[in-house]
Amino acid sequence: MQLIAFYILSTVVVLSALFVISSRNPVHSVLWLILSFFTAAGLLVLIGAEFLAMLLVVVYVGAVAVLFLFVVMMLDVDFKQMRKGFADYFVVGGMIGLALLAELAIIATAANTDQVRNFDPSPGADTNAEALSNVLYTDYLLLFQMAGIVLLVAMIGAIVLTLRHRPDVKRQNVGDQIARRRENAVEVLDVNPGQGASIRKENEK
Amino acid sequence: MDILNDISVAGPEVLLVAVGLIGVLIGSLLKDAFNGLSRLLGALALAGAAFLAAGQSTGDAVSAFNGLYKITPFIAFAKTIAFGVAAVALLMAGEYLHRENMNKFEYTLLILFGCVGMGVMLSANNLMTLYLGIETLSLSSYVLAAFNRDSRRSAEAGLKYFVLGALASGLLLFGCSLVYGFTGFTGYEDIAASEQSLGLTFGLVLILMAMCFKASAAPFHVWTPDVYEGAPTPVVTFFATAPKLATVALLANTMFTVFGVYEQSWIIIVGAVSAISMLVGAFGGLAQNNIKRLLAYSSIANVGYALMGVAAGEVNGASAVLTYMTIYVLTSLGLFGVVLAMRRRDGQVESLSDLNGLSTSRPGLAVALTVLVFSVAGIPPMAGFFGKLLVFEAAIQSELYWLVAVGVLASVVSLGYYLKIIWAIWAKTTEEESLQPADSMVAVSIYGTTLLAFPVLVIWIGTIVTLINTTTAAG
Amino acid sequence: MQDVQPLVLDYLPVIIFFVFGLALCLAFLLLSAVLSPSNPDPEKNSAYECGFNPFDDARMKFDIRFYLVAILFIIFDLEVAFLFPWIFQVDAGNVEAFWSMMVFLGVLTIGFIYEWSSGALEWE
Amino acid sequence: MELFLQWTNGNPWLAVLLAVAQVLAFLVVLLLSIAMLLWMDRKVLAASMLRKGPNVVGPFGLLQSFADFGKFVLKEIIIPAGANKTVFILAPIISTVTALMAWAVIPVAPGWVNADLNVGILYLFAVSSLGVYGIIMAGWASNSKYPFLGGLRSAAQMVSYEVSIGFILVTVLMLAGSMNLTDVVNAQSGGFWNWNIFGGGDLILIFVMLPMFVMFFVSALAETNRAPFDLPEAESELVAGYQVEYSSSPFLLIYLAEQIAIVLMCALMTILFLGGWHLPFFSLEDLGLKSGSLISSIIYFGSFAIKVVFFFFLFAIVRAIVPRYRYDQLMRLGWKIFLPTSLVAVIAVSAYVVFVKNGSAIA
Repeated sequence: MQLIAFYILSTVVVLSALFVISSRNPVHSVLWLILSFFTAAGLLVLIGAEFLAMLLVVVYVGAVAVLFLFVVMMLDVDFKQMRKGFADYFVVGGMIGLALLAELAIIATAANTDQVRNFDPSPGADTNAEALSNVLYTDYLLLFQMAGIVLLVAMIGAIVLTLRHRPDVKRQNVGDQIARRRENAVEVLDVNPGQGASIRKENEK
Repeated sequence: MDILNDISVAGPEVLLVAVGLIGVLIGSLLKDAFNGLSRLLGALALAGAAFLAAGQSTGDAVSAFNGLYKITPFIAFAKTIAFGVAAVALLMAGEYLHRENMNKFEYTLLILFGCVGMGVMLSANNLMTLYLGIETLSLSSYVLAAFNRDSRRSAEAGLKYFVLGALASGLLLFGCSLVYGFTGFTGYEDIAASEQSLGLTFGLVLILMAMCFKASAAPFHVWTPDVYEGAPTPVVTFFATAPKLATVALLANTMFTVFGVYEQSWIIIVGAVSAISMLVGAFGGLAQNNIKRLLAYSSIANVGYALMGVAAGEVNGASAVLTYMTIYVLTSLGLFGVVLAMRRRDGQVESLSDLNGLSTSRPGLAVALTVLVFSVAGIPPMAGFFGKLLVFEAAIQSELYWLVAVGVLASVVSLGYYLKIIWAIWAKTTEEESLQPADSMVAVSIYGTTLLAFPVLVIWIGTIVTLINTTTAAG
Repeated sequence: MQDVQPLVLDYLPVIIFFVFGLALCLAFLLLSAVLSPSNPDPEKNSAYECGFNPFDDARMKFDIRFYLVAILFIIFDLEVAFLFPWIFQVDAGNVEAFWSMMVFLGVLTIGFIYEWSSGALEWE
Repeated sequence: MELFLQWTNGNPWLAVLLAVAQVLAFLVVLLLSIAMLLWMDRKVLAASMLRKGPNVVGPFGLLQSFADFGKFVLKEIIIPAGANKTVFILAPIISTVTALMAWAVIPVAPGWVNADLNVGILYLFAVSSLGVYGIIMAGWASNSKYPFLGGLRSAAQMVSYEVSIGFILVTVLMLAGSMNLTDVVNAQSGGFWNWNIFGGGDLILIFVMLPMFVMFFVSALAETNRAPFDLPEAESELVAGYQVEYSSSPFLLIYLAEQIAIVLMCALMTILFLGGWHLPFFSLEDLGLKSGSLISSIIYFGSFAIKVVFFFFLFAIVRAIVPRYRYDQLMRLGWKIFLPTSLVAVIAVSAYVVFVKNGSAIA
């Protein structure tokens, strides 16, 4: 049963990955990509790494692919134009792809399947997540903190590259709004009938 | 305490991270007022890190963080040079950034965090550490390449670098996963101790490919000329020096320590990459008129020479690679200083013809450039010649005669474009106004590196060689 | 079925949910397709606009701020992803893991302060 | 599933059949309750406006939702000429399927849960983050200005509040020490003082958890695009946002998905903060009822349902009384107030659990 599930899922992964590169509409490509992420998560569940499976969905499907979708939907890229050069590169790209595929095939035949079968998704703990948490924050402290640095660099980079201030926009300043008192907003004047009121300039400051 | 020991072992990186974080905080508070100051702070931090690394380069190999991190004299020396050079490159950027409206403290921060990544990847003792280090460096580099976001060329450079860099990272991960899958380990010692298998070899090749990409060795060099041309010149100054040395040292170190046992599988590949790089760099540069593109090809060729030392193996090549790269990045610093100094009243220029008549308009710069070009071309008695001599010697010791032949051929061919520069400086005249005087920091580094490259300081090379020999022998 | 790990078996209801959800949607759509009339005309099928045809394609270039929000979201989402397994260590009272996370959060809080002061969090 | 396997003496096919039947029963109850809750929503809104609300179809108008259903299904499906047909139809399907799938892990009474995952919360977090797809895809596929703008807004909005939802989830999980929803509920057993909203047994934490609950409630409103955060469909500016071009059953599906997601959020708040199925003052086991017996399960389920309905009532009343936010205010609330506050809460709760509850030394 599990083997059948594996073959179904991996077929879907491979097929949807193929559709990612072959579909004409980039939005469809992203949708296929999402499908392949999903099935990859299914594969992770099959080997018992459910925590990783969920993270894959949370991070890749829930966040990264949303950004992808944003970009391909909102950017006005002329994809027909982009595809024109495709044929030129196809030969070289295809050859590299074939070479990688051949390598994979060779490796797959050389793989030691016994080692793979004895794989334990959650060594020393009940669940995958606990096994991960037992080592991530202490034994792999360096990697964990480096991940933090990478995220920080990503933040700085994103802001440096994309943030532009528009000078012509009125912004709301909540502090000012709350600090505003009746005295500096309203002035009560005694107006004599028939004379009207004139605004005194010195009060305008 | 365990953790204190770890922190002291990783002292240079910890210092950089700490200063980087403080820099982010100060930058958030002071905003634009911090822009100029940040570079000073950054350079001080880098100098401090270089100092700390230098202190480690005479000691024994130590590992920290549960064996994820390891420092050997070889690595400590590479770090010293890389951090030191990065500090100079950072200081050189100042006036340029100011003029081109890119004066932001984020520049310093990205360089600092990039250097953290550089340090971590160099001292990685585990494939995961390696990957995170490389990613930190790359991520900062992508942003730096596109730092001038109002310029189409800069944005294009950033994008190209990013897309191809992501591909290389993918290859690296693929390679790492193969190695992990077939050995069951990610730690270097464990991998080195496990038995060789086909999957491991393929993983090794993929990792090697990714590193060649990061070091811009041919045939993975295609991004280099475009990025060098498009990215802001101070950024290229950084790219061409510190990370260049770091990646070549990383490649050498990974091959020597992790895969040293399987030398037979990679020597021929590294040799081939070295030969192709030298040829591509030599022939590709001939047609270039843009000085930055020309230097890009020159750097490809130079990585090729350095890889010759890697192909020679640890025993013969280790110190040669480091010496060669040290001399090369110092010379590069000067060369890019000249590019930074190529400025007319209406802005930077970077065409070869803009050097015409330099000998009459700015004789000091002309002499300096000549010395630097001779050095990078490997003409005796400049420093670059001795570097080349060392790697050739190492290759001969390892009986890689064909590689040496290719190296000599490439050297001769590349003389073509180096001489083109010399010809433009000394023999041609121009109607255009002369170049503006170089900024103070740039001038200092140009003349400083010129002095280093000049044979007056032949003793200097002697010292360096002995220093590297002793340190690598200790490792 | 015997060779299936119990953990994987836990996910079977999820699949059943998926199948039923899909079936429900298709049933609704099919029901309408069969039962409802279909007489399209150009006016009915045109995009909703204020009485005239749209001048150009509705999909336009958009404010880069939306991308920035998406990127910042990814970063914080990853931060949360690191927090999830951490709860086990908190529950077990692992001090080392606690401080380790505090440093991590500290780094990202500094990033957050930077974001705030650079105005990336302001919508204008 | 293991239980089913036991019942059927290990016959896998029968066990699967039982699982299918269970899911089916669950879905029928869920959809019927949603129909009723919809009616309630409209009644509450009507009452707040001094109207009568639906009162024609069935007794008290109870069958109004079914009448609406019939009407939707009988309408013509209009697909705009410029639309991308596949994505246009796919969008409502994705919305509905993902909204329904999230329910797979919700425990409604002791042992009454379809999929008792170890990482239940993470599953919910993952699946609920998919809700954004239906909306972006609907907005984009329509190829019309208003849906496009609405979809864009909605995506940025949902994404902004998801971060603080994540942090708040972590605070709750730390109190339970598990990511399994049943464990989270059982950690709150005993009485209302053990509910997470009151600090989960440590009364001092009420100062953290009560604000967290309020923030979760507000974030849930934003996440489900409900008033006062219904900017994506703000009719005064965007007509109806991403759903402008939808009609007939595709529209029905979008609407249904929204309601399912809202009720899901109510159930989630019940589980995370209000002790799930637990009764406020005592447990049925104390009264001598055998745990796991049908009668106790039904009572627990009733308790769960009452809490859910209470939250749904809050959702409805908020719609009636709170004016709509402006977009920049909404983003500021999410990024500048909720995010830092929930981050501080995570640190506070974790420090409490590590140093006070566990009594670990500082270093």
